[in-house]
Amino acid sequence: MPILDIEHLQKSYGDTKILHDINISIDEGDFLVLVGPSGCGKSTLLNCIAGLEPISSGTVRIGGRDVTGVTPKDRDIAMVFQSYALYPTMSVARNITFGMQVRGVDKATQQEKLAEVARQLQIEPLLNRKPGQLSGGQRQRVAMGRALVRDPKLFLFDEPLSNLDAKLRVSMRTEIKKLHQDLNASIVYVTHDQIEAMTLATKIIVMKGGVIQQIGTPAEIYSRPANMFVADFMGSPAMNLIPARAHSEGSSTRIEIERDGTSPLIFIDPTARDLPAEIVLGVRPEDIHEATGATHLPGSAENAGGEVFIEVVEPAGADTFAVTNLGGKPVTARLRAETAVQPKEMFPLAFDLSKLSYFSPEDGSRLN
Amino acid sequence: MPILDIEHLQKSYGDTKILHDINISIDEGDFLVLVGPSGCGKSTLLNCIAGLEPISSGTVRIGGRDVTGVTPKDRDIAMVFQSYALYPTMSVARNITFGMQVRGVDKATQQEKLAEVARQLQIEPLLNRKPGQLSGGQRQRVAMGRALVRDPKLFLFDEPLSNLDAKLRVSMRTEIKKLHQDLNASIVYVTHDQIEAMTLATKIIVMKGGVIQQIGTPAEIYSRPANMFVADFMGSPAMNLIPARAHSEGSSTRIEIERDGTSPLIFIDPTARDLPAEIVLGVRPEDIHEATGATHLPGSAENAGGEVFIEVVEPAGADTFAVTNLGGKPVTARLRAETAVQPKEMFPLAFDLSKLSYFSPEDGSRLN
Amino acid sequence: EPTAEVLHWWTSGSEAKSIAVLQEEFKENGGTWTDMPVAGGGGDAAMTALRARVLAGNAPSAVQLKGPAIQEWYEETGLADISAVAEENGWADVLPAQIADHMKCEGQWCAAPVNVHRVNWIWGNKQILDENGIEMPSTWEEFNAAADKLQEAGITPLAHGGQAWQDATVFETVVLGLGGPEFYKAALVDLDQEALKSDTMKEVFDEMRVLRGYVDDNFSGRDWNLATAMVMNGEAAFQIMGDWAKGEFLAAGKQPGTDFVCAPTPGEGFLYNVDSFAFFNVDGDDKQQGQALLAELIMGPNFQKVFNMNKGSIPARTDVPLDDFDDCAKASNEDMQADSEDGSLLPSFAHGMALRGAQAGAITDVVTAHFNSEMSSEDAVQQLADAVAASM
Amino acid sequence: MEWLERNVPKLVLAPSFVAILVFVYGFIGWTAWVSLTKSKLMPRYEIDGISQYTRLFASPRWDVAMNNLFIFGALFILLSMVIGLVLAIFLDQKIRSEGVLRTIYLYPMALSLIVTGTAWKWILNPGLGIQEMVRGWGFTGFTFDWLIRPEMAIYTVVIAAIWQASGFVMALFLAGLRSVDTEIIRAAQVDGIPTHRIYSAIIIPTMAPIFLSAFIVLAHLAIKAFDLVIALTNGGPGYATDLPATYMYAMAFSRGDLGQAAASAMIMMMVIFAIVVPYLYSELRPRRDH
Amino acid sequence: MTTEKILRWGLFAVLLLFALFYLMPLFVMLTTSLKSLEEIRTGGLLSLPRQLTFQPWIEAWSSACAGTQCEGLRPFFWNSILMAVPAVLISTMVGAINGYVFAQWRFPGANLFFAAILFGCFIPFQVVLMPMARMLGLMGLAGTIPGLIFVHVIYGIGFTTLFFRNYYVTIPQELMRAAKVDGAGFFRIFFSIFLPLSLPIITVSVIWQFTQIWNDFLFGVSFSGAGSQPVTVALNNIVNSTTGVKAYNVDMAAAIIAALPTLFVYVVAGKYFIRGLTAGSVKG
Ligand SMILES: Nc1ncnc2c1ncn2[C@@H]1O[C@H](COP(=O)(O)OP(=O)(O)OP(=O)(O)O)[C@@H](O)[C@H]1O
Ligand SMILES: Nc1ncnc2c1ncn2[C@@H]1O[C@H](COP(=O)(O)OP(=O)(O)OP(=O)(O)O)[C@@H](O)[C@H]1O
Ligand SMILES: [Mg+2]
Ligand SMILES: [Mg+2]
Repeated sequence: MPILDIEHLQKSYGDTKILHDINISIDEGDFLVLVGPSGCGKSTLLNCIAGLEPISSGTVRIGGRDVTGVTPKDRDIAMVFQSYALYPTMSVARNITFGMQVRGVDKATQQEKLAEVARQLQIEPLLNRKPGQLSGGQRQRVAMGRALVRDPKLFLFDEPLSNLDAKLRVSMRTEIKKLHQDLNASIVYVTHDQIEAMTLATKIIVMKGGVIQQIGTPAEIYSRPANMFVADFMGSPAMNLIPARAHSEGSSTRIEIERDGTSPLIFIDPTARDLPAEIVLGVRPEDIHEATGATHLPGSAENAGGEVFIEVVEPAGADTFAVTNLGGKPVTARLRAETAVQPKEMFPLAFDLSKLSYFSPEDGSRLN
Repeated sequence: MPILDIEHLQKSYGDTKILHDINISIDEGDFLVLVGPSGCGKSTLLNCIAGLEPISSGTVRIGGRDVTGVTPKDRDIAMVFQSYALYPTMSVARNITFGMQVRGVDKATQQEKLAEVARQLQIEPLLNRKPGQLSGGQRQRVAMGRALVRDPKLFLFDEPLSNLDAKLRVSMRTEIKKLHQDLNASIVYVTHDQIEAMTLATKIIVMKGGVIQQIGTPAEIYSRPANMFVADFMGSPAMNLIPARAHSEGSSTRIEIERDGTSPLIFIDPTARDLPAEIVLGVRPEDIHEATGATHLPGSAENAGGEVFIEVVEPAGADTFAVTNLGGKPVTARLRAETAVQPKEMFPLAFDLSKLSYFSPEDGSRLN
Repeated sequence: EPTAEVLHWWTSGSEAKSIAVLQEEFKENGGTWTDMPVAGGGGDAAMTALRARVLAGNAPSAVQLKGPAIQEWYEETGLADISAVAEENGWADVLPAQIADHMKCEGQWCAAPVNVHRVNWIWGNKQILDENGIEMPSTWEEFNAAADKLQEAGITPLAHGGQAWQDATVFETVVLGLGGPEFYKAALVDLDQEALKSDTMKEVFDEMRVLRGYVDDNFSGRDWNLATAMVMNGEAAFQIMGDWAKGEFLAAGKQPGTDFVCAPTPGEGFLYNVDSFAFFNVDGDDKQQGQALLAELIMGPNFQKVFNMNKGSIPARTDVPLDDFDDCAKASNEDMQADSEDGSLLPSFAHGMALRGAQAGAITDVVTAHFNSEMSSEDAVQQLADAVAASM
Repeated sequence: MEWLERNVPKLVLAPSFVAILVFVYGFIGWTAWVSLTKSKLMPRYEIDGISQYTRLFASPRWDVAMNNLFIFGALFILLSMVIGLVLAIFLDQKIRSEGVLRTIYLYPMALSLIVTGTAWKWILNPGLGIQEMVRGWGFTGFTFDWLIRPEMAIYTVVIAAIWQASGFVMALFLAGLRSVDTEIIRAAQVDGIPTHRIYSAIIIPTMAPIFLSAFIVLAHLAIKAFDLVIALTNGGPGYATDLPATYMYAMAFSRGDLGQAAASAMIMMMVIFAIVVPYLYSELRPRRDH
Repeated sequence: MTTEKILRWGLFAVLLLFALFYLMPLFVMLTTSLKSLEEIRTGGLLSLPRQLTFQPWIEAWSSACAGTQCEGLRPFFWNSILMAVPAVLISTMVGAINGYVFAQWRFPGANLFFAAILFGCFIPFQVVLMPMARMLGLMGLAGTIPGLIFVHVIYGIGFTTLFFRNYYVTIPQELMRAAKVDGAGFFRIFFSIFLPLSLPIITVSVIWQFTQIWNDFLFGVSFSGAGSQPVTVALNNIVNSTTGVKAYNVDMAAAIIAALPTLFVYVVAGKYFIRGLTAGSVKG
């Protein structure tokens, strides 16, 4: 029995349709991440699940029970908000116990749960402070604590890390992951940070304009994006999307890419079939390597590439990013930190042919 | 002649000393990045350079001229602010030209410069809009444009990207880098994002509590952090800092690390010398590899490691992060995406001995 | 036990002391007096409060009301009939007929008079008059001549406060002085269009313009008592004001005849301003008894005497001995009796005795607008007639 | 129960709703009704047509009152804003005794003009107040006699009104100035923009919402101005300083001409409506803040 | 540097000049209240008192006559307090909960209703005097302090609702959503979460309402009965003498005394007033 089951959910504000025919089903212990650009309806969907917004049509089931008209407090959920939404005038302890108190949980149980959660999140020393006296990361923990004491069927997180700085974000991410594994909780998690999505999810939904673009595991979404939008949205730096021309040559296909300053880059992909003449080629930065020895143009079965003009070089600790220009677009390659690449010079690069994606330039859908 | 030269700068608000004896010197074309945690005095230092805050003692020289008492407008600088600080009631074009107009630059020159900058930053279609009608990234460009038309000796940037979302941040970062290379401008840039610092800088200053911790190139700071603070602060995920014990064994040193569930991890570092008994070992996640074949304990000259219990696994597209527990601390290893690592199981990992750092647990300073 | 709630605007100074006398007597007769004082705007605020009380359905038992307003209220809400008290005490015999008329509503008694103020007094600074050899004027020509003389001597001839009601007070004395009682009655009581548009009325406005020239520059908005102080202090020679001005002189220790002189304004006739209490319909024996007691006390000779000595006016009853009163009061009383007989005892329009509020207000508007601007007499006459017609 | 829970917000508002409906709109309706009758001392309810309005517009005094409202309103609003703005900008220059000065500028708002009216009357009176004082210093030619000149007296009302309200406007503007992002000011400084241009070209234009709030507060004070005139000039000299509010009061309560008062009240209400509705619109238009 | 100094002094001079302008009426009132009547009659009104006397103050407080009652302002002060305190508290409370609904529990038509309430702020009070008198009579509240409280609450709701609504819209909706998920209901959320947050705006509302109600004369004079007249009516009674002698010194002392509570409130809490007033309604 799925812990959360949404069927044909639609949501409009007045005449504006915000969510179009949403269908989702997740199992107990799943960590579902909703990603998508700002304004695509992620928070709205989460609020619909929580019952904070009425839905226009469709059904929402939590733990098998139809909760479509049920108030938030009776849905057996807990929620963590982007701004944390801590009660500013209450102490941390009160913030965490307030919900239990409202539900009439007895004092002793309250204290017990509070202590347990505080230990788990390492916020014991903060219990008497007001939220205003906490740092961003500490607030985040308190908000989590407030959700944890409920022990609900389903946790909902609305961009819980987006107000933290990069460093804290990374470490809180790990903690949330750990929490998920320890509690075997079912979680729906909203973010617009695709790294967060990739690292946390057992299942990802990519949304755009209120429409689901792709549902899948992180690996599926990363390596086989369903369309150019997903390809571009997931991964950082993004997948390079390079306009190219394709010619069928028997069972394989010849690909041609414009290149700055010299003749087009040409290689043969033995696995690609039935491509239209105009395509967009998608390749992740880490699937562009420094070409060595014989793998230059025309490519071997596995690698294909050539000399390209390097515009910018960005060393980034463990990696170095090199940016060139192919098919009129900047293309980023992720190279080892020790690479000899220099800006404003030619440098040999090669694509990993087994990792290429092809998209239709018209509707952006995946072709292979 | 250094373009910016700061000697013995001190700055206090009332009795609170915010900046302690700052000494900086950068050359023309340098891209200096100031990093440090929130509240460490980065903005204050930048404001002192700009002349927006009076300094308590010391001198500031720009292009060889002592500007200590000079007003901001006469320092030949341009500045980009975190909130962009666009004039909200003026159009984009007016925002960019207003300074020139006040300085009495003639109309024709104004228009020429405006056109040039707008082209460079690709904001031509926005020139008639008000800042309120722009997205974050567009505002950022306009703020840059306002700085660029000044053509100053020195550019100052105060966290110009921190209000952008992750994706935009990455692409704007590349653009700033390109701009720097194209104009050969001298830049002082504040951020608390160490990735930004690493990718942009030719020179990095790490600050903490108003004190400079280390000055150096990105590579120096990354691979040879001067102390534990820098080690922890730079790099994402951060350098693992593992409490360990050291025993001199002739010209080499034997290192012992506590390990969950089984006996301590022990290996020999042939290059380390004169270490105290208690040390903190620093190792970057990417310098922990999947151990193969014979390199298990006791380690060879280059790699050393053993089986460890994996707590969390985070696949992140190109990489997979595995978290274990050594010396009582969580330790992250950055592995290839295709690794077979599974959570809650033992897995063999090995350190790259040539990349290890040792720190004193007392004052955190570097020992090797 | 008789009870009465009394709404009035005699709230401070000598007025408060005067009304306190009534309260004392009321208490001595076993009554319970509830005081409801509302001052301001010459009774405007009290009238506001009265309206609220009446609309709310709990009118006070007695209200300080005067002139045609009594009849107006009678028409709107009805008033209590106190004829029994009046007849028992023979009010008709001791009140001048005109004044008695004000107290009756459709033939029955509905109000009791407290006092009679003479409005058309002119007050002079004895010393200045003597120094400049000036007699109290008996015609407006004489007044103008005297004023010119004073002006040459550098003395402000006329102390005046530029408030609409003060302008109207001067205006009505001029109407009376130049037109005589008949004309006054036609113009300001009967609102006869002929009279309003007549040449006499034009002359009145001409005289007003002349008088405007005798007033110092700073008169605007000045309270009447400050104007009185000017006469007292020798800054001005005359003031045209009702007999309450006497109270100011007396309070400053000035003596009539030696320090200041009082005389009727030039011309004939007596303009009266009678304060009175009207009785509203109330429920309950206590209250009705209170009304009867109050009416009786108000008209009682003792109260009439004590009250009016305090206030500077003369008793409404003609049979109260005036031995303890000052000379001005005695003169006033004599004139009242005489004028009452020959029909020149006339109600003051400026003090709401002659006309209903809307009409009186309309005339006041024109008078004050003329006095405070360069409006010609012709225009003023025309506007006067129009305003009166529009307000009917 | 469910129904109750869902409708609590509406139920909570219901008493206010009823109160406003009856005590504001019901009463406006009542006034409209009375304005169509021949009510004198007390309200009567027989409809008589629009004769009260024709009388009203024929009345020279009402003309003066409306004229005065426009002169007074325009000057009062404009000058209060200018003075308030200037004071706010000056106070914004890190003045040491700012707290004390701010309180001094603000205290008139706490006082009713019923209380201060007499003092103002004396101060403005040429024979007692400023004119006399300045002449006493030896400037014998000095004249300040607006109070007694019918064509100028309305300006003295403006002075007293400014005295009362400009401090409040100052406070609004000061808070506005302080809420401008300091980074914008710093950006302008680096851009080389002189202080007066920073104010005129950058800060003041961003304070448009505050100007609007101040305008509404002042407009509302101007239309309701009643105590002010009563205390200072009582409409005089003549009726040169009458305002619609005082006209209405005079008609209703001293003249016993209720129908006329109701008609003037309706016209006043229409003026208010014309000013307030655009404000309400801007206030309630969906905002994109936070 | 020196021109800057001169500029600063000029600026300070302008500020001082304005301060004098604002203080002038208070100065006149204060000096007059400290003079004897004799001195007022003979001397200039704007001059400093030659001989200080506090007699007028004592008289104004405890023995000046307002009608037949000669006990000064003292008894009426109490009336005003009995009226102002409950009226301020009730209207603030009603405004708070209204504002809470308008800001956080929007429903169709709420904006229209809010506009209707706001428009009520602008209605001239002279207009409502007579129908209100009738209503109070029907409700049996005419001439009583509860009646006055009722009137002030009704016409105070507009402003208090505006204050609170503008303040509460700046509180993020997420806070209420969190509380809803926590299971709290309408009143629980209001009392546990919103009310404790409202101190700044409560200050504003209280100061504003207190000033309005304390200084009100029109309602006070129309709807009070004997024995329930507020201090402004008493002040008016003491100050206004139609045909009697005027004691200006007592008048001025009485005026200052009657204004002391509001003055006190402004001087003490004025800072918060401004801060709170701009907290919600104005965004730069
Ligand atoms: N109350 C509302 N009335 C009308 N439109 C709304 C309302 N709330 C949200 N919207 C619209 O619905 C769309 C989806 O909003 P939502 O907050 O769900 O986006 P989101 O994906 O969470 O974005 P973000 O990443 O910025 O939080 C947006 O276009 C927004 O403008
Ligand atoms: N005007 C001031 N008065 C007193 N202390 C101040 C003032 N401005 C800043 N500080 C203090 O100076 C310290 C440094 O502030 P600064 O703004 O330079 O930090 P920062 O490194 O830029 O931080 P962030 O990354 O948050 O922008 C902080 O502790 C701050 O509280
Ligand atoms: Mg959202
Ligand atoms: Mg900063």
